Amino acid sequence: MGVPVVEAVGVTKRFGATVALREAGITVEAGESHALVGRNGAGKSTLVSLLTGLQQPDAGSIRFAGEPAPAVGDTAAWRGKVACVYQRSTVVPDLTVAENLFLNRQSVNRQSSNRQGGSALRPIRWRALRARAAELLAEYGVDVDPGARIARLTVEQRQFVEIARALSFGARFIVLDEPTAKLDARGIERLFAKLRELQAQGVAFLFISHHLQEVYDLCTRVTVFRDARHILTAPVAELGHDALVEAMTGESGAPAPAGTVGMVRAGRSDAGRGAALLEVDGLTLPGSFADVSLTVCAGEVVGLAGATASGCVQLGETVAGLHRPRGGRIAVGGRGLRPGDIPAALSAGVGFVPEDRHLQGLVANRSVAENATLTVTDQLGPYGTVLPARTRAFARRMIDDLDIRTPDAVTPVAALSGGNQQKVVVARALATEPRVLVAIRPTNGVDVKSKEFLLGRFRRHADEGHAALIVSDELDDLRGCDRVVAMFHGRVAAEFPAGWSDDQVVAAMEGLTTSEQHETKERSAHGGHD
Amino acid sequence: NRGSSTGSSSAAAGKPAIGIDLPRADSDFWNSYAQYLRGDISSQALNTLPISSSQNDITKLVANVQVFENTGAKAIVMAPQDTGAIASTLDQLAAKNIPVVSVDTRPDKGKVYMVVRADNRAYGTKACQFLGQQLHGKGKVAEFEGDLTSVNGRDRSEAFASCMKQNFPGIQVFPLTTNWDGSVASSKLQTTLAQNPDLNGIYMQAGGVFLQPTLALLQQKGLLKPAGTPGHITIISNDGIPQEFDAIRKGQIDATISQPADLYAKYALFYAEAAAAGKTFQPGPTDHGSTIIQLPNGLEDQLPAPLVTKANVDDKSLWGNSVTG
Amino acid sequence: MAATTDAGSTASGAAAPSAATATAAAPTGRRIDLARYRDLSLVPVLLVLGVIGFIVSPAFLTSANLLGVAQQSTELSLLVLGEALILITGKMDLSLESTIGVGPVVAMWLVLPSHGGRFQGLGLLPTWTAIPLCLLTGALIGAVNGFLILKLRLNGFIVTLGGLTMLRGLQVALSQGQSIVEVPNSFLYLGETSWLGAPAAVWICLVLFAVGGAALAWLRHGRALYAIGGNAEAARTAGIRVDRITWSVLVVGSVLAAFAGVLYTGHYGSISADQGSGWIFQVFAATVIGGVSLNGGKGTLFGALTGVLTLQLVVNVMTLAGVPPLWNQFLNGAIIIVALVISRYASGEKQE
Amino acid sequence: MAATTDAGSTASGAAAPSAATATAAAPTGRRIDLARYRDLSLVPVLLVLGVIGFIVSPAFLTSANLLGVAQQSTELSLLVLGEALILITGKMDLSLESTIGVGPVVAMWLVLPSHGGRFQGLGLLPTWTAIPLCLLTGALIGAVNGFLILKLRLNGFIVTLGGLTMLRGLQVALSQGQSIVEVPNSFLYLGETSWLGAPAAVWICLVLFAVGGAALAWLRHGRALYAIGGNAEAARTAGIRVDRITWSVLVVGSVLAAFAGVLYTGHYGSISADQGSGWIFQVFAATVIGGVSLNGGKGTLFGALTGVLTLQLVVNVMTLAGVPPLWNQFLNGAIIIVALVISRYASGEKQE
Ligand SMILES: Nc1ncnc2c1ncn2[C@@H]1O[C@H](COP(=O)(O)OP(=O)(O)OP(=O)(O)O)[C@@H](O)[C@H]1O
Ligand SMILES: Nc1ncnc2c1ncn2[C@@H]1O[C@H](COP(=O)(O)OP(=O)(O)OP(=O)(O)O)[C@@H](O)[C@H]1O
Ligand SMILES: [Mg+2]
Ligand SMILES: [Mg+2]
Repeated sequence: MGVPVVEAVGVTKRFGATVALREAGITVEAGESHALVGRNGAGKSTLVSLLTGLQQPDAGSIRFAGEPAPAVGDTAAWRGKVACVYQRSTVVPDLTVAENLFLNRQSVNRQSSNRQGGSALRPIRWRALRARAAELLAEYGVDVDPGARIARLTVEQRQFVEIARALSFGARFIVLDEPTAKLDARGIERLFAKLRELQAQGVAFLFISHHLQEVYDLCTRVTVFRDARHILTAPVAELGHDALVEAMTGESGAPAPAGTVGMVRAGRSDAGRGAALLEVDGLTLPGSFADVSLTVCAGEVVGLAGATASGCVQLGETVAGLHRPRGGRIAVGGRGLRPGDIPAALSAGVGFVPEDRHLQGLVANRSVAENATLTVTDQLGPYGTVLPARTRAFARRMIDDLDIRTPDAVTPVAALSGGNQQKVVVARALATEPRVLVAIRPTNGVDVKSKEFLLGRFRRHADEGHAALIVSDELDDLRGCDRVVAMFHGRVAAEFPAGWSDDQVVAAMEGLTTSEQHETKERSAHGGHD
Repeated sequence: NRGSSTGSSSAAAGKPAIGIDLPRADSDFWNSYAQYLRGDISSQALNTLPISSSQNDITKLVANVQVFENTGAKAIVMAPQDTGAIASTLDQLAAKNIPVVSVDTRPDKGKVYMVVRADNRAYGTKACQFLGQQLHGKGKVAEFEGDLTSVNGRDRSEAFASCMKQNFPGIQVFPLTTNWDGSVASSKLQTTLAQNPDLNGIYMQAGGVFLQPTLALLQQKGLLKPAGTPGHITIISNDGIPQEFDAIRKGQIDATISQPADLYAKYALFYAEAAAAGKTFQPGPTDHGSTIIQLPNGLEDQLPAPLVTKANVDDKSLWGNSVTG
Repeated sequence: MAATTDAGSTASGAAAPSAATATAAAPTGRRIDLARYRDLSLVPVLLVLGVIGFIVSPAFLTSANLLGVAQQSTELSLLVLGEALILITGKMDLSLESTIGVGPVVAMWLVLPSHGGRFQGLGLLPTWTAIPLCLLTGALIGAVNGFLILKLRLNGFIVTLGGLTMLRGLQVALSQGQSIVEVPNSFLYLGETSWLGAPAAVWICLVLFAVGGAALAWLRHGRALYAIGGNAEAARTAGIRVDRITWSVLVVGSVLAAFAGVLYTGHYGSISADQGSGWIFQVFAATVIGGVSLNGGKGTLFGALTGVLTLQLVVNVMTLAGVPPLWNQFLNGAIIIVALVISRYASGEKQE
Repeated sequence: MAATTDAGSTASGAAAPSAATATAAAPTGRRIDLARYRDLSLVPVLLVLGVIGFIVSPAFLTSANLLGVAQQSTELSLLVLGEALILITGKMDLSLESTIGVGPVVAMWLVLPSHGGRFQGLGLLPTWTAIPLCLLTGALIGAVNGFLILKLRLNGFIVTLGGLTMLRGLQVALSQGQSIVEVPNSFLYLGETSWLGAPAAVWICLVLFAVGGAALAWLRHGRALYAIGGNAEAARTAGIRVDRITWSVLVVGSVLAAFAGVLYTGHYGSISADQGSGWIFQVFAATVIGGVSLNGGKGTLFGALTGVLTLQLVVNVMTLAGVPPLWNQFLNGAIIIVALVISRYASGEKQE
């Protein structure tokens, strides 16, 4: 195979007391597409920051094509060797799409468009830049005005801008850290098509994802990290799903893989349903959804499926009081909710897991305990006081309950890995013991085991006589639901009782109400392998 | 610069300690005052505590005074630029029998042993009279006021305004507030000149701040004609710093009122010594050509503030002609 | 921003927690997390200043001197208290520096008789209402600031900068630029009296700081300030009434500033027309070197208080040391920078 | 700060394109992105002021008056130019207000003879080096600020606040608190001369703003400022040398301030000891009402320039209108707030 494009040997990285990587290593051969998997906090993103020159390893060495890596800080040299789609957003929100795509190489002309920089004095030709940006975006089927500010784009469009930018450097080695987490099915399809095209040209990838199916679809070899260590590297074909999960978790006889999460719901039937806890009646939010009605009963977990533009996220947010609807009614336990009033929704018993944990879910510099108890500060002491002892006790309970991996309850939540941060947001929502839990993409960025765990937790919450509404476009999230309501373009398109097939739901989400569609194969494969 | 605090030589050891606070370090006038103080302290071998500066901030002044109190001052010389907010401090010092000499400003309330100052109202009136006579009672005059919250500025403005109204109703006055800032004065004068190209006179309440910016502006506008030539703008300034005298000699400005920095320093120390020694004074004329008047809260020695024109600008007795450095 | 702490990490490395095993997390608890003590980072600075003061002059460690420093700190510290609350909530209010002056002036204007004294008021209300009126003026100013910032969504920094100029102008206009000396005794009392051998103002400040600190630490609405300052949107989705609380904080800050005006008036015996002028820089300096972040969500009142004391002690020690007036300001600035450096290394944390 | 969603913004959110449905993307293109025009938001304010000025006095629209306003704006506008660059990069520098004074004083101290004049320099260097020395002093100050902020990771606001005090103190100490009147002619020339009927300083400022604006609009390194201010981490990953560029910007800002000091000296004929004192508020006001964000990454030099002109025109119109001195400051503040409101509604954008 020749020299590997990148080789990290014995790298160690510490953050204070936390060892994020301990003598770990990875080797990516030229032209190979290599998967890196591991549970939340296993050290994947840390490895990425070392491989792309953002941080310096405490020990160990990194070589590109046999040569030592450039000095940290010489970013230009790094960009020539490796491009990266980072897990956290690296766009500048107030600049245009075109400029973000060609940041720091705006004035380079087409012939040498791969390189960094260019003459510092060559003026930028904006029209040409926009044209090039439009071309580049067209390759990914993303239709946005290159002159629009990034801040006005959807999360998914932003992600495509990041992907397009990384891939356009022309590097021979590209790192993608959970690139699919923010994409919907079609987006993933387009991304994979593009990646395969580049792969055919001999570009090597390091691909990180918590969707193991994607690993099987795209990659040839896989490396597993666990507890900051390298566990194994093997050809994908030789490693079955169970073996892979076992390597990640370190638990043999790994139970329920992703596809069988639904098993948790063993033996439920309509007979178990109680009174209607959440009633949505003719709800309308202009521009998002119109005349939506929906009921969730006690003991029930209902899935709300829909693509980005379906309005299902806004529906969930409206129930939680984030938006004031134009018409219609929301009732919890029979009592009408004051529209657009979050505290009212909260006190009526609505718990809410917001879509974007960084933006809406977490106060990054405050402790895990404080974040987890943010919604229940009225229960932590008499007369409006918040007693530290009770806060800590409460937080410890949530930490145990949700299996949050954190050094301790007073650690700032920013120091947790992405998946564990997500669990803190879930903890915050469950803390109020809500009668109705509204969770938007609750397993965003969470590893397989934790995903299973969280979904099981929602089920348990319902079993305790509450109701849960899970808004998601990931079939894995919906598999455990008693019912799935699919939305398309702001309307309820269909409703499926338990036992639905992937094809049906995907078709409904894409606005195809007939179920004989074949083109949806890809999506269903993505969701429900095994 | 050092050495301000080293007046306490062996000769000074037995003398009562005097605490001195300077109101600010960034103005020409007060720096001259500080220089005279230092000169007098060393020539008379006085015992002074380290000299402090309150940077035009009354709270710093009070803090500094408190330090004087705690380090054994027998008399205090200060120049409170805020004449109201010093009241309770004066009461406090009076309770401890520490006499206070206030330089340049007259505290509104609270006991003072002696106020050493020239009469700021007289400045305004003198300036008004000078301009009125030069302009023969008609024309347009711009007036650079200081900060509206400064007593001295206010006294000058009020006296100037009432004198103008009474004696020279034919003169139109444009009062311009400047916060004692030369660039603000310059820009407002520029605007006033655009509106009234026929401006005849300027009264600036502080030469140290306004002189150079004004001259620079007039120069640029071609309006800096020597006194006596047609189109000359009659200018009277206030302070008596050497630069003003130079300008008078060159005919750029016509007059200034010499605010006697040397006498301020000399008599501030004189009265502080006398106070520490327990002497008392009575209202009435003094031996140095001034008058002591009775105030509700103490005495005030009103030092003479001569009008300086081309005629007497070379008078050696004017402090502006003898300033060192 | 990234809180990298490296001291001792090697030693603890072996026992370091693994992300996958919860029990392994324990060692972190034992290590001293310096970042948590950023509120104490000025304590070494204060100690250094104390030692210098002691060396420089025997008068430094007398109770008269130290109580003097404490009393001189009172008015500034109330502004700092208000500003710290506002900054923690993620806002800014520059107009506090004018509120300290305009509050008392408005009160006097309403209660003092329209003839007789040098200052002519309206004489609308009885004299005893002076303090309530002053506080009310403060509340009104805070409410207007809140309206402009929260309802009209104007930039807080600039709105309150405009407010600063306008209110100072209002004060000059109402008082005609003069100090108001004939202030009713009720208004002077708090600022000039002593309780138990220390100025009443010092006690009052201590109580207010303690109350504020306790509220931030143990009250629901107090804790909400950190959440709002840290991430307002996350606070909102957690059911915190962000706008309402922010508005209250702005009002409280202005009321504190107006109250500082009451103490100031009693302390210095009159209401001067430029009362508080130029203080806002000091307020920010004290608050920020005390560990409160300009970006919101961080800091404590205790830290802010050490900030005030640091600034005041610097002035006190410099006066005692007899620094030549010409070098006074230079040293003052230099010491602030040195204090920053000490506190940065004492807390081990980068300041953002 | 808080991105509160109401019905209106949701509507646009939902109408926003989804990548999945290509056709839905169109609306973004068609809707007018008002935020792009925030730099023009003061233009209506300037027009209103112009009309008022025209009504108030016939002298307003004379070239003498307008050129006067332009000239009075020069020094402030250079500070604003520097501060705008620094703010766009996401930093702050308060010490510019002292640099404008200390730069010239240091230069004079080095070139003026040690005896003869009232001000005693060292006379180390020939007179013609005065301007280069002044600029060099500025560069040095910027470099030190950069060191403290970028290497020691101190908080920029407070470091430069300390720097402001220290440098002002240095100026007072070096100049012994006096104005320096005997300034070499080479140093005065630029500030006092006229080219083509307008003050040279006005031309110089226009050129500098044009050069700066062009660099920000069309040069890679200029665009890097927006990237750094908007998201420093993203800029770093894009290969921009964040620290190096930020440092350069701090140096450029201070050099501009020192150069403003040269113009100031020529304009006002001497170096006064409190040159520039208190200007930093004006600098921030002008920059921010001109549309530059205090949080970095937003704004243009053109906007900042309109900010300066607005502030200066307000003073000009008030002087022409003969506003009573007592109400001057009040009106000034009130007008700033009104201008903010107008520009907020003209740009249609919330100010954060
Ligand atoms: N800057 C940092 N400071 C402190 N701890 C950190 C830092 N960065 C990472 N860590 C810690 O290092 C460990 C590894 O984190 P990393 O982000 O690499 O995990 P990951 O494998 O990418 O997880 P995820 O799947 O959730 O994204 C975690 O325990 C995390 O808390
Ligand atoms: N200020 C910080 N202090 C400690 N650790 C940090 C800090 N900032 C980032 N990290 C670490 O960097 C890693 C990556 O951060 P990031 O926020 O991208 O988490 P993420 O999962 O994994 O985010 P997302 O999946 O939502 O994009 C995390 O493991 C986190 O622990
Ligand atoms: Mg990660
Ligand atoms: Mg993650």
